Amino acid sequence: MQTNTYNTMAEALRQALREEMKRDERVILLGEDIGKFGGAYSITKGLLDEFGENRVLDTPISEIAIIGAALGSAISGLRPVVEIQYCDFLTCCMDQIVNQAAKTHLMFGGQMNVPMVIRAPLGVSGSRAAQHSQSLESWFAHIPGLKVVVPSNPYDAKGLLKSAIRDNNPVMFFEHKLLYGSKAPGDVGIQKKSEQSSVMESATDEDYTISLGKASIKKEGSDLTIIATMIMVHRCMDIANEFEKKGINIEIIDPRTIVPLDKNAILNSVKKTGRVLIVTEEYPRCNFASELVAIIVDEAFDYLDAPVKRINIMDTPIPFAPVCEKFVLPNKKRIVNAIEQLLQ
Amino acid sequence: MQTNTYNTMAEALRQALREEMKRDERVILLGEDIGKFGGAYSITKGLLDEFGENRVLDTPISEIAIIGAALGSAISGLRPVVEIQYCDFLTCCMDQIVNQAAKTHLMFGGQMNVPMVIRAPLGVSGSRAAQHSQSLESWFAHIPGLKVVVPSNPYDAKGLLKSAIRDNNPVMFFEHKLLYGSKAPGDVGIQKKSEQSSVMESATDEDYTISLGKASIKKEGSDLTIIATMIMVHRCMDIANEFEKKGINIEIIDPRTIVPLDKNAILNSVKKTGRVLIVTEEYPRCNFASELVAIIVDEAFDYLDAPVKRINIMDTPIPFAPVCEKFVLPNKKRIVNAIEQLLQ
Amino acid sequence: METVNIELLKQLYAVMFKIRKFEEELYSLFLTGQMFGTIHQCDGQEAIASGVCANLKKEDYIISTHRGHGHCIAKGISLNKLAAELFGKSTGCCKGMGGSMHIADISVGIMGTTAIVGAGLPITVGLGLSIKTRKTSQVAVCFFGEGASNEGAFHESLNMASIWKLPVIFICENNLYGFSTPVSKVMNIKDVAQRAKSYGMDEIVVDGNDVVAVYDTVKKYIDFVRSGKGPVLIECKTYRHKGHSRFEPANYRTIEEVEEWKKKDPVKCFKNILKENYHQKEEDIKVLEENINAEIKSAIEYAKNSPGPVAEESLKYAYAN
Amino acid sequence: METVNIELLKQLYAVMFKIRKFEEELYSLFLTGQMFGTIHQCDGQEAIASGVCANLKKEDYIISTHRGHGHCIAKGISLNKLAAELFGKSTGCCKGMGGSMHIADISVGIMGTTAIVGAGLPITVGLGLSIKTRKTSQVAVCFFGEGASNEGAFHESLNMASIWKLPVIFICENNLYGFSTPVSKVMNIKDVAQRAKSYGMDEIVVDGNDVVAVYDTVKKYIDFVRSGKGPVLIECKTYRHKGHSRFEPANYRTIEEVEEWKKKDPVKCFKNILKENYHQKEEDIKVLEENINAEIKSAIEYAKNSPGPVAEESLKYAYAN
Ligand SMILES: Cc1ncc(C[n+]2csc(CCOP(=O)(O)OP(=O)(O)O)c2C)c(N)n1
Ligand SMILES: Cc1ncc(C[n+]2csc(CCOP(=O)(O)OP(=O)(O)O)c2C)c(N)n1
Ligand SMILES: [Mg+2]
Ligand SMILES: [Mg+2]
Repeated sequence: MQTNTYNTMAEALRQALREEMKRDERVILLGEDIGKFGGAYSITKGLLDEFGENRVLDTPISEIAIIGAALGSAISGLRPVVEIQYCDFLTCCMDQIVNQAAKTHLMFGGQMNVPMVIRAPLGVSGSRAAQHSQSLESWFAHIPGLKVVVPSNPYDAKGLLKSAIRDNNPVMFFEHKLLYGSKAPGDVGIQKKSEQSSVMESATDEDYTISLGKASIKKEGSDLTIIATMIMVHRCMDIANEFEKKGINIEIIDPRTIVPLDKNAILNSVKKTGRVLIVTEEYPRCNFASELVAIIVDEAFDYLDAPVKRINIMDTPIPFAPVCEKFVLPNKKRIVNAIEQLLQ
Repeated sequence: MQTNTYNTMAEALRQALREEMKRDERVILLGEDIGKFGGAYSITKGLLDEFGENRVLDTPISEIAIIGAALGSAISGLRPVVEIQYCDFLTCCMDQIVNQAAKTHLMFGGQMNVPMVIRAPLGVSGSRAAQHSQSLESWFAHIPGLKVVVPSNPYDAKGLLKSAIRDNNPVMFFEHKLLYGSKAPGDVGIQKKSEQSSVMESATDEDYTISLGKASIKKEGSDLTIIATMIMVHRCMDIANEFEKKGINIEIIDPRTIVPLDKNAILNSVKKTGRVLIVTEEYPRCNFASELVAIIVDEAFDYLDAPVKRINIMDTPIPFAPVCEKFVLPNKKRIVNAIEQLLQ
Repeated sequence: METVNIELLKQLYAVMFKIRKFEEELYSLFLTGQMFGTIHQCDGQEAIASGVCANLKKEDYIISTHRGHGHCIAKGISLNKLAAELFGKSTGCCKGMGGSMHIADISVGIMGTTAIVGAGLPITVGLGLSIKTRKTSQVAVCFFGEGASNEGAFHESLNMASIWKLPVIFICENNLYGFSTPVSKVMNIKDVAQRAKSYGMDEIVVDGNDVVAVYDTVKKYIDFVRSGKGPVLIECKTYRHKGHSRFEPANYRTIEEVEEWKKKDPVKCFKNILKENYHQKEEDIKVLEENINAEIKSAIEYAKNSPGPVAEESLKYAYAN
Repeated sequence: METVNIELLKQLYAVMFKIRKFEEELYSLFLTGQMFGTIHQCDGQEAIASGVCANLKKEDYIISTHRGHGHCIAKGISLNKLAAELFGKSTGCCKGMGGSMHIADISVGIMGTTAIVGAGLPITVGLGLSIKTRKTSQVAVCFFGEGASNEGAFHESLNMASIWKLPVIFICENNLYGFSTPVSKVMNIKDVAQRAKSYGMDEIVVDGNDVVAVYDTVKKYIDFVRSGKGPVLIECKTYRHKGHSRFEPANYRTIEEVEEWKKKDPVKCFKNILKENYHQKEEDIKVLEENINAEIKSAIEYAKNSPGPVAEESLKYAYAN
């Protein structure tokens, strides 16, 4: 048997979809331009040809109906996977996700499962401006009944997406545009070499899954813990490698899923290092980073040698001009500053 | 001049609307059933008669268009105040609020202000079940460009609503159903006597405003700080009064607005007491409570004598059966337990 | 109804009567403080539930709204399970987790009632998609009010169902009001049904207080729908007798209007028809009614005497395994 | 056009030409890596922007979409401000904060372009409400694509505008595709305009590649709208020459289809008409074109040489004072 490797997250995600669609004929795909065109980021390219029109459905630009279609089919025997073209457009269908899908299992006393996945690209990707650059994962993490996945590399992405598809709950699966590593025919997913870092592990053909709720320690260290998600894992890795040369050992934890959350992995690391920095590309208030602070303070207070710090997007809608966009992001300068402060 | 007092939050809110509509003819009201009927909770009762159909608009059940109507009129000379019947229905119009209204000022380089207020009742109010009981304020606090108000009593509600209406930004104004203290013709806002507490200060006729971003210390104390919002202010007050008898002095801070946030008031209290409990009726993850923990840890770490604790709704959609509903709420038992733990 | 089927007619009546009596019973339970939460009652609209569901098989799906008791009864939910749910008991169809606005019983095809106006339509589209994909011969029926037809969800759902030719029947219960708001104030057209044209569908309006008319109309289209030729939208004109919810007095309606419609009471009128046109004897109908009354009484007793969930139980439903 | 107004015709042409050339210039700037972000171009659709906006006064409002450069040019934005915005400069109409998808210039009534499909319609309803409330004689125009007409926002907006008789003109640019998706795949009717009936409005379709037809159609209805008789929906059939965005090759369209539509190129065709039917001389048109070319060149230069915002500046726009 030939083994392939999938070096980009786009390929890995596509392979995960393909494997699960082969494995389980109840898996169907829904989304705008996902058929022949293969989706705005080419993730579903080729799947229409392989699985046919009954399994890969191009939809109208009707996000409410798309999620409803997924929910209705999920409670009646299918396992739909939806692509919403940008996470920002999830704002158009929040009721279906939050009031309907997330609550179905409870409201109806456990009669129905809701095995559906909503995939959506997120993040800043080069002057896409205020409505195409957001990272809204914490909104969904806020809502009981939803699971939330935030992969950082091809290997994880494949294993996590397969788990998400096999999960019996609605799962929000976010993909950072800059991590796709694929050139899309339309908008281009840019991948900067310097941000690939050693974490950019390739996916394989193997039928592996990664449990939702298992963090990954991307780098071991004893001086400081950085908890980061998605592209920030890579950015922090580069920085940690630089600090390594100066003799400072930073541990990097990628939670991989926000809900469920691998508290143990996080707390163990905190107990070891006593110093914590959290880096995510979310907006700065009421976010996953704050949730992590609250958990760490609650459960590992006595181990802390310094205040837990957060770095997020600054308090503003995301501006267009590149210099401003870069400024508001968790950039290298801000991260290095925070590390140095924490190590004082 | 005769002075009236407004003893319920419903009356206080109505009076705030009335005063601002008299003061500024650009203020208009939009919402479902808010005209003749006076709104699901009777807040706008009488205002149609007083101000006419051009100022008080009954809308179709079209939340997207309602918010759009407010936004479009806000950028072209009016100051709309919208009522969304339950905060849960905000899920139907998130794009207009979050991608449009919140970002207009930035996206267009400051050319337009967006002076609009969105009022919405929230909270558990007696077996309204999963889709009519949520408290979603932290979603909006997450979004740069929005302000978020969470009043706990008639006096504050009036002053804050007047400020919100005069503000040049989109303001989310949340009202806890159990605090209205008014019998509505349809669903009834129940007010339990025991939860009125001394904080239930009446509003007056005076043309006072309360600045957004000023917390209120509802009770002074030196042993422990409780930060609570809306109905939880009252619940905690009752409990604090009981502890007082045992010689334990609890300080209660009501932030009144989440964005902007009065950090100083909070940090000063924390520095005084060294022990903090946060009680809100939100869902338990990525919420305002976690934001407060993160801020306190970041800026007052050295003053903390114990881990900061949070009490929120439990990790579940809100169940219908009264015994379950009560169980998942931040109830007295949970709050007292946490206080005792913190004081150990 | 081409050939008269007396058994069917009696069945149509029995279902209407059951809904009416159940709603009346609930109302008095509420009045006397024996229930909690809120309810939205459907007295006056029973002919739609009865006429539509008489065309459905057990495995067919329905989705309903906040005003859903009638649809669930017509689709065959056990009154015990329904009443127990309304009382928040463990024996309820949803284990007491859902309550009046969130009824489901998948064993009889009730796939849920949702209290967000318009939100049921997209979900029904999904049921239709699932039927089409799984190639069964089911249909999925969505009940909703005329107020819901102003929601974006209505538009997106009818369009999607239409382009994919999904086996969905959209039943619009136009009771002339959405909460306090008369339809004439929020729509510039006479019939919601006219909106079907926007999706390449037929314009179908029926007297929603005439159970036979409703039955016949659905019957006329259901094979079309079942066979994958596409969805239909059927608007049923009707009126609710009570207020919007609980004790809401509905003062926004004139007494004359209410009286006018009460003359068209679907249950009373059809009882007369049964007697006059179809020669059913008062005493036979009485027996049928009495049986239903007994069933309702016993269901309420069952509900009252059932155990409630324990507090911690709620936590086990947040996520499925 | 009843009586021929040569100056107007030339103006209609000049605006179309300006849009075309501006878009072409941008394309080559993108090709050569001199710009960033993304753009959605409107080559092929210029007649709509030109024909609609020629009916508007400076104080009238427009709202547009991701594909909005043409509308803004036609409404009278200074090319300097527009180009500078696209380059993310401080001299841009939005100080470099918005970029291609978020253009506004309130000094000429451009109240914003939004990149969320369908989101402009509700906002335009609000502009209409404001006009009605403030009792001015403005109109508010909303441009959007046929793809947007499948969004819930479309439905809610047309309904609300209609019941309140707001002075809004909804211009649907039906360019046959929403991104890669042909309209026939996502709509079961021939014309988006048919949907107007759902709101008690007229069905109006016009050849969107014929600038005079567009001009005349809007002219015919604008007084109706201005005088508070209600909104209109005008569907303009057209075609985009380029891909959906940036370098997207639009392989989902056949070469034949593209060629067929290029024959109907609104700019070229109207130039011929100007020459043949209205006897304008090639050299006169050239002068006009040359002036426009110079204006564009100078705008691009202006943009390139303008100062950018400083990094910290973005923070000052999050909230208004
Ligand atoms: C999205 C949303 N908006 C508003 C409400 C509040 N609400 C509940 S029922 C109702 C009226 C619904 O009218 P209609 O659809 O005609 O149904 P009816 O109650 O007449 O059966 C309203 C406004 C809601 N539940 N959901
Ligand atoms: C709510 C939403 N869904 C999807 C998209 C992605 N998207 C951007 S433009 C577009 C196609 C729009 O088609 P149409 O409305 O016909 O306008 P056109 O691009 O043809 O001018 C899509 C799907 C979006 N921006 N917003
Ligand atoms: Mg109704
Ligand atoms: Mg289009």
